Amino acid sequence: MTKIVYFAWVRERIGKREEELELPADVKTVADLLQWLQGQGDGYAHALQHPKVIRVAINEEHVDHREPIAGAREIALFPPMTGG
Amino acid sequence: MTKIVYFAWVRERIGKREEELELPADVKTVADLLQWLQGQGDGYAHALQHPKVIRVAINEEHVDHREPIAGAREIALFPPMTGG
Amino acid sequence: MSLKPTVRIQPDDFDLAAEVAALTNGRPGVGAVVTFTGLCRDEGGILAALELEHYPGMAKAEIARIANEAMNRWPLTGLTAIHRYGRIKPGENIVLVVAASTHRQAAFEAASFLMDYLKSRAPFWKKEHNADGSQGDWVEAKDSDEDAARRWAK
Amino acid sequence: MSLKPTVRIQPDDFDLAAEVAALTNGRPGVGAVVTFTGLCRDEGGILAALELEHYPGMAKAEIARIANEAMNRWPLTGLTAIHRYGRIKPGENIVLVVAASTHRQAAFEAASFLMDYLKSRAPFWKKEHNADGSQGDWVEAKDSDEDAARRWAK
Repeated sequence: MTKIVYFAWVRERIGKREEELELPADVKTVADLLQWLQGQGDGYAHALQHPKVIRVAINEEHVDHREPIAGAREIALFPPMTGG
Repeated sequence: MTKIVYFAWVRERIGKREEELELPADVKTVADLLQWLQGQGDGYAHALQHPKVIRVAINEEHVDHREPIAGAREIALFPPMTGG
Repeated sequence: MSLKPTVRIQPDDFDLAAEVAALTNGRPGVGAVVTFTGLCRDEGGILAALELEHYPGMAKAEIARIANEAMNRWPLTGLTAIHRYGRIKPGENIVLVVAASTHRQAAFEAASFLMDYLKSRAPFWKKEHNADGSQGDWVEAKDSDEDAARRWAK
Repeated sequence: MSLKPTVRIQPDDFDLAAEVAALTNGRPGVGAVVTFTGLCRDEGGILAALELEHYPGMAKAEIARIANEAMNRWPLTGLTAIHRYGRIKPGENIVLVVAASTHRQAAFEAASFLMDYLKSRAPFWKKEHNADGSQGDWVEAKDSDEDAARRWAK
């Protein structure tokens, strides 16, 4: 099981803050995960329809979409940040 | 008569804060004034021995050494500034 | 003199003068302090508040990473970053950066660098609440902020 | 919202928080405030104080000229410059610049510009008083400050 957390409009569209998911064995990278999640329901499809804009952190550090997710404790998906 | 004011080590070397001077008719520019003042005593010679470093303001505005001094109400001579 | 940056993520307001004093009191080698305060704008009166969402586990660690990079790049004597979250009204503070150094250029550059990276790397998101009570939008990230961060790439 | 910069030349200390409040209170369009505070350094303990001499007739007018140029070059909502004179001890404030704007880049650049010009154009001179009681020197102008001012030439 992998903990996935969502923020901002990704969270709103998916309709939950976080969940524990059993990922299929062929979901090996961040890009794989985003593609797989899009098939999990309308909310996911809406949130992730433009996967290139989705920012990702694994274990609380920024990663790019080629990053392997094996061993990830927590994967966070969110829009481009607007802090400061 | 023209009022001349001195600051910082120019003031210390000349030994006065300000004076009213009757300038000869051939002292037409800032450069002329600096050269003429150097002949007015040891303090002046010491203060103005490197005229290029002396900064000048006429009527409280920075000017360069080619500036004519005709009509000047107040001429200030001072070292490079070290404010801020 | 501590060379560890101070980073705080908090709902409450901060005290600019107190944060500057913390980097200068008893440190007579400090010659220059630059502060940046980011405030919530009312956008011409249409905005009632911003709701700042953040990623608690990551926000402090990520800002500390950026702050440590600034400490490594510039000869600073102190560096503080405070970012608020929660509901913030127009005129209220959102973010504070304080950079102290012996000389001014380092303080200016480090504060500017830290702000540029906070904008595009710190996990915060702003949602608008409109003054007319209508549902507001999530603030969109600006390309200019990405570009601003990129100019510091070595 | 006044677009006239505030310039003060005074022997007394200034209040950073009050000066920032003066440029932000009741002005909900302000999104960014950058401050620069210049302090007297102890130079490793050898300095007892700096004596700041200035040209009273010219100092305020010259700083106002520089501040007005900054207001013309950047989209600022407010700009304040305060320069002290007289005897100032290590750890005490010498100069304050506050620049407020809708966006951060203008505030950073205007504050940095104003400081660079203050250093090389404002008629102030610093004399050192040594901690051991000996006669100190006049602080020498630095080429790096001239260069810093020159980088803003258009």
